[in-house]
Amino acid sequence: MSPFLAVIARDVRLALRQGGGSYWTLLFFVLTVTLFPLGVGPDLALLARIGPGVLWVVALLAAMLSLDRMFQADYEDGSLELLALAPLPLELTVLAKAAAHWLTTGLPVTLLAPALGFLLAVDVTAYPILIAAMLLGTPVLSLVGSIGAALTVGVRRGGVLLSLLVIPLYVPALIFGALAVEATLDGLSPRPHLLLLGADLLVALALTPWAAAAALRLNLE
Amino acid sequence: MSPFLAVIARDVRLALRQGGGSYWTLLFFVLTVTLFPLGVGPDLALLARIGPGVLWVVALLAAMLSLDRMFQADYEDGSLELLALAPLPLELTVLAKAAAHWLTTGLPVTLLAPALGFLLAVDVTAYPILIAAMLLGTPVLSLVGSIGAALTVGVRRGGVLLSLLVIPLYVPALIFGALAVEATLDGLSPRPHLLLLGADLLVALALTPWAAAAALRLNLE
Amino acid sequence: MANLHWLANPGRFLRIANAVLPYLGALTAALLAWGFFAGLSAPHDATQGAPAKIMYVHVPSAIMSMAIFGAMAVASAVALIWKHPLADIAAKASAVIGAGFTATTLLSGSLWGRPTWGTFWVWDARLTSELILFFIYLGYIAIWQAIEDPNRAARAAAILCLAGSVNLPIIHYSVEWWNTLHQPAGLLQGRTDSSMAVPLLTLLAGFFSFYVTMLLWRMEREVVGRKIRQLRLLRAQA
Amino acid sequence: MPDTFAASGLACIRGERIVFEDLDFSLTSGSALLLRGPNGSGKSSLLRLCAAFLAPAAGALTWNGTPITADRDAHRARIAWAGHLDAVKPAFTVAANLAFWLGLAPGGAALAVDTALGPLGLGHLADLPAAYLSAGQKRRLNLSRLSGSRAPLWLLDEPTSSLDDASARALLAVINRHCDGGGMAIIATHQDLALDRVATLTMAAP
Amino acid sequence: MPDTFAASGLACIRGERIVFEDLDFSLTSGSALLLRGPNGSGKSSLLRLCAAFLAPAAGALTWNGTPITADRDAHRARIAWAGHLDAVKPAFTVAANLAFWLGLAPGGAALAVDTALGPLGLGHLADLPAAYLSAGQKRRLNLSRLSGSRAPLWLLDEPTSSLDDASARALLAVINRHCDGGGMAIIATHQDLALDRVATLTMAAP
Ligand code: HEM
Ligand SMILES: Nc1ncnc2c1ncn2[C@@H]1O[C@H](COP(=O)(O)OP(=O)(O)OP(=O)(O)O)[C@@H](O)[C@H]1O
Ligand SMILES: Nc1ncnc2c1ncn2[C@@H]1O[C@H](COP(=O)(O)OP(=O)(O)OP(=O)(O)O)[C@@H](O)[C@H]1O
Ligand SMILES: [Mg+2]
Ligand SMILES: [Mg+2]
Repeated sequence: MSPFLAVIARDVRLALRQGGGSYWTLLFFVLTVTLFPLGVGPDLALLARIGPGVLWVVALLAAMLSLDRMFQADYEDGSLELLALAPLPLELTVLAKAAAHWLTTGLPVTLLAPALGFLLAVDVTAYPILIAAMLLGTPVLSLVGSIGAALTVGVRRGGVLLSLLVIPLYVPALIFGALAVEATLDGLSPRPHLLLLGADLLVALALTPWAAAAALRLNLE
Repeated sequence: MSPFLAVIARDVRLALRQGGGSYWTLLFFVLTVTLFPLGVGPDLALLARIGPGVLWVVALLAAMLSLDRMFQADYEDGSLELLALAPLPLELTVLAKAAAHWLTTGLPVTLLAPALGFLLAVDVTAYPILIAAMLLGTPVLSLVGSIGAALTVGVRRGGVLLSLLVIPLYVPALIFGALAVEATLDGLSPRPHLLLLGADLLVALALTPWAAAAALRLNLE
Repeated sequence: MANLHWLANPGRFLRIANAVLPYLGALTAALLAWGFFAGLSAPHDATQGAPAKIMYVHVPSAIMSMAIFGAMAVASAVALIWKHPLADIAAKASAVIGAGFTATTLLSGSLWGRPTWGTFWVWDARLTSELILFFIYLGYIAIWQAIEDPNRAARAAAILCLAGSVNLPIIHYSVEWWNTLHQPAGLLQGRTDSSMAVPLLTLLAGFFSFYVTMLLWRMEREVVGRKIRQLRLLRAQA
Repeated sequence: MPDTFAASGLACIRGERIVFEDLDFSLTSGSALLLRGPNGSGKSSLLRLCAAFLAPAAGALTWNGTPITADRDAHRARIAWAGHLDAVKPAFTVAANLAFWLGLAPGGAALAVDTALGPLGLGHLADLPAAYLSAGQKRRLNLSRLSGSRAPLWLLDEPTSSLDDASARALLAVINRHCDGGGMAIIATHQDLALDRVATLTMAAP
Repeated sequence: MPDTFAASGLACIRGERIVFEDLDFSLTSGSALLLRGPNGSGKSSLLRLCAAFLAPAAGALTWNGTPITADRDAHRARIAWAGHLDAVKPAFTVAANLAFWLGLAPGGAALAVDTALGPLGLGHLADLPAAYLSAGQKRRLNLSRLSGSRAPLWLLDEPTSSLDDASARALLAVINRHCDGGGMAIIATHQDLALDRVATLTMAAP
C-alpha cells in the first residue's frame, strides 16, 4: 500500500475504533437535525423552507466537532513527529488526513442528508442537487478545517478557539451550498452556485495542504 | 479555599486559558448563531420562528463541544489519579467539574441568549422565559454530560453504546426548554414546561455525580 | 551574540518611531478636525436628512476596515517569507485597530440603518460580510493570545491571516450573488457630489493617518513589552 | 506504634491475563520497598492495587491488619501518588501547578509552595509557564508535591526516570527524610536506588 | 567513504531564552554520541535541532559539509527518531502499530514486522492490543521500529528510560549493530550506556 493510502487507512480505522468517533458525529448530525421539528414545531411548510439551510449548518458543525481529532492525538502521543520525518511530504500527509476526516464525517453526512431532508419535508426534487452540493462542499470543510486543526494543535483542547478560527473560513461553502439547494427549490438553476462551490473546493485543495503543513511544522518546534 | 471551590476555580481558569478565554466562548455562540441566517436565508420572520430552537441547539453544542475537556485532559496527564486520591470525595469532584463546565458554557450562553435572540429577531416578550428555561436547562447539559464524559474517558470499547445512553438523556431538557419559549410566544403558559425542566435538573443533580464518579473509578483501573 | 538578538533592528525602529509620532499625531488631529467640520457644516442630503451625517464616520471606517486587513496580509507574507521581525509586530499591532474600525462600521451602519431601512440589522450580504470580517479579526487576535511563544504565535497568526485573506474577496463579492439593501460602491467613481466627496476624502485621509499613528504607537509598546518579557524570563532562568 | 502495610496472597489480573499470583509483602513505618523486575512483571499494577485503583483478583492488602477496602476514605488519605504521568498543566506556572495540588492535600499542606519547590531545585523556575519545562523539570515538579505531603504511604512509579544525577540524589534524600519521620514508600524502579532502610521485592515475568 | 554529521557554533533559543550557544561536535559513520547533562541543559532541544524540527538561532548543522537545510527531504530520509513519546496507538495491536511505521519508512522497511519485534523481545505480544502494554513494553514497541530502519542517523531521547536491564542491553546491542554497519546515533541520556564506539558531549546547565 502506498504511504498516502496507508495514512488514510490508519486514520479511518482509528476513527472507527476509538470510542466510535465517527458514530458520535453521525449521531450528533441526526440528533441535531431531528431537534428542529421539536424546537420549531410541526409546521411542514416551515420545516421545508429551513430544511436545506439546517442540513448545511449541521453538516458544518458536525465536521467542526470532529476536527480536533485530525492532528491532536498524533501530536500528543508523538506520532506527528514521526509523520513529519516520514518520506511522504507533510503536505500529502495533511491531504491524507483531511481525506480520512472527510470519509468519516463529510461522506456519511452526505449519504444521510436525503433521509434527514425527508424528515424535514424538503422537496424530493432538491435531493440530487443537495447531494451534489454536499459532495462538493463537505471536502472543503475537511480541508479548510485542517488549517484550523493544525494551528491549534499545540493548544490543548482548543475546541472553542478552533471553531472561532474555522467558522469564518467555512462561510463561502455554507452560503453557496445552501443557495444551490434553494435555487433548485425556487425553480432556478443551481449551476452558478455549484460552480462556485467547485471553485472553492479547487482553491482549498490547492492551498490548504501547504498552510496546514506549515502550521504543523511550527508546532513541532 | 475549600477543595471543592479550588477544583472549580482551577477548571474555570484552565478553560479560560487553554484555547479560549471566556469571551471566545461568547464569540463561539455568536458565530454559531450567525451560521443559521447564512444557511436559511435572511428572512427575519422565518428567523424569528426558528430562533428559540436555534438557541437551544447552540446551547447543546456549546455543552457537547467542551465536554471532553471535563475529564479527558486530566486523565491523559495523570491529574485524574491524584484527584481520585484527594480527600474530596470523587462525587464532589465531579460536581465541581460539572459546575466549572456550566460556568464556562451554560452560563455564558444563557446570558448571551437575549442578544442572540435579537440577531434572530425573536420577540422580546419571550426573553424572561428564555433565560429562566436556560438557567434550569443548561446545568442539566453539564451534569448529564459528565456521565458521558466519564464513561468515554480512555475507554475505547463501548463508545457508541455509551453515547447512545447519554443522548436520550439530553433530549428532555431540550424539548422542554424549547417548548417553554414556544408556549410563551404562542400566548400559553410556560409553567408546566419549566416545572418539568426543574424536575429534570433535580434528578440530574441527585444522580449524575454518583454515576459519573463510578464511571471514572472504572477507568482508573 | 549581536546577531542573535533580534531586537537589534527594532531598536532602530524605536528611535525613528519616537521622532515621527508627534508630527503624525498632529496631522491626524488636523485632518479629522477639518474633515468633520466640513462634513457637518455641508448642506443635508436631500432625501436622507441629518442621519446621513453618519456617513462621515461610516464610509471611511468601512474602507479602513478592509484596507487594514489587506495590509496585515502583506505584512504576514513579508514576515513568513523574509522573516522580518517588525513585519509580524506590525500585523499584530494592526489587528486591534482594524477590529476597531470594523466594529465602528457595524455600529454606525446599524445606527444609520434604523432611520433608512427601519431596522438595526438585516442579514444582508454586505452587512454579513462585514460581520464575518470582524470575526476573522477576532480569530487572528485570539491565536496571538493562545500561543505563548511570540515567535510561534507570529507564524501561526500569519498563516491564519493569509488563509483569511483568500476568503475576503469571496465574502466581499457575494454582494453580487445575494440580493442586498446596501448602497453600491459609488464614492470613488466620482458619482458623489463634491460638497460631500471632499470632506469624505479628507476624513478618509484622516482615518488613514490615525491608523498609522496608532500602528506606530502600538508597535512601540509591543517592542518594549517583548524586551521586558525577555528580561523577566532571563531572570527566571538565572 | 509503627504502622504496617501488608499484602497476603495477592493476585492481579489485567486485560484478562494473570499478571502475578500469591504475592506477599509487609512493610512497616520507616522503611521503603523497592519493586524490581522486568517490563510487564506487574510493578505498576501492584502500585495501582496498593492505591486501590485496582481490586485484587485474590488476596488482600491490609493496613494494621484491616483490609484497605474497609475504609476507602481513610486509605485514600494515607497515600501520596506519583505515577508515570506528571499531572502538570502546561497553561499554569510552576508555582500555580504545585499550589493546586498542595491545597488539595489530605489534612492541608505540610509546606508552602516556595518551600516545597526547594528540595528538587525548582525555586528559580517558580514563575515560568510549565509548558516551557524540560522532561526532567516536569518530573521534578510532580515529585515536589511529595515534600509537601503528610501522607504516610508514598507510591512512586519509576520516580528517577528523566532525572539528572543531582536531582535523583535529592529525591532519595527526600524519601529518606520521609522514612526517617516514620513514613513508608513503595517504589517501582529499574535503577539501583541507594536508600537508607530498604527491602527489595523482585517480581518475575508472567 | 564515511559520512560526517557536524555542528559548528550552534545556538538554541527556546521560549525566548538561550538554552546553549557555541556548541560544536562532529560525528562520523560508525560511532555514537552521548548527550549528557543536567535537566534543562538542552539535550532534547539539540536532538530537535538535529532533526530540523527546530531551526538554530546561530550556527549550522552539516552533513558531509552541506547544511542540512539545503535539502530537507534528503535529511529527513536520513533520520530515525525516538523521542520522549512512544507514538503507540492503544486501539491497534502491537503488530499493527509497528507495521504502520515500518510501511512508512524511507526506502521501504529493512525488516518484516515479525523480525523487527524480535530484538527487543516483543514477539510474543504481537497480537495484543497496545492498550495492554506496560510502560516499558510500550517503549520497546517504539524502539522496535529502529531495528527495521535503514536510516543512517538515529536520534534517541532517553531511550533506556522504563526499560528493564535485559531490554536495555538488547537496545545497546541494536545500536552497536547499527554503528558497526556504518550508522551513527545521537543519544540523550542520564544513564551510563556501555556502547562500543562512543563519544560523550556534556552540556552545561544554562
Ligand atoms: C450594520 C450596517 C452596515 C454595515 C456593516 C455596512 C458596511 C459597509 C461597508 C463594508 C462598506 C464599504 C464597501 C466597499 O467599499 O466596498 C460600506 C460603505 C457604504 N455604506 Fe454601509 N454598512 C451598513 C449600513 C449602511 C447604511 C444604513 C447606509 C445608508 C443608507 C450605508 C451607506 C453606505 C455608503 C453610502 C457607503 C459608501 C459606498 C461607496 O461609495 O463605496 N451603510 N458600508
Ligand atoms: N517547548 C518549549 N518551549 C519553550 N521552552 C522550552 C520548551 N521545551 C524546553 N524548553 C526549555 O529549554 C531548555 C532545555 O530543555 P530540554 O528539553 O532541551 O532539556 P533537556 O536537556 O532535554 O532536559 P531533560 O534532561 O530534563 O530532558 C529548558 O530550560 C526548558 O525550560
Ligand atoms: N491498562 C491495562 N489493561 C490491560 N492490561 C494491562 C494494562 N496495563 C498493563 N497491563 C498488563 O499487565 C502486565 C503488567 O503491567 P505493569 O504495567 O504492571 O508492568 P510493570 O512491571 O510496571 O512494567 P514496566 O517495567 O514496563 O513499567 C503487563 O503484561 C501488561 O501487558
Ligand atoms: Mg510500570
Ligand atoms: Mg529531554
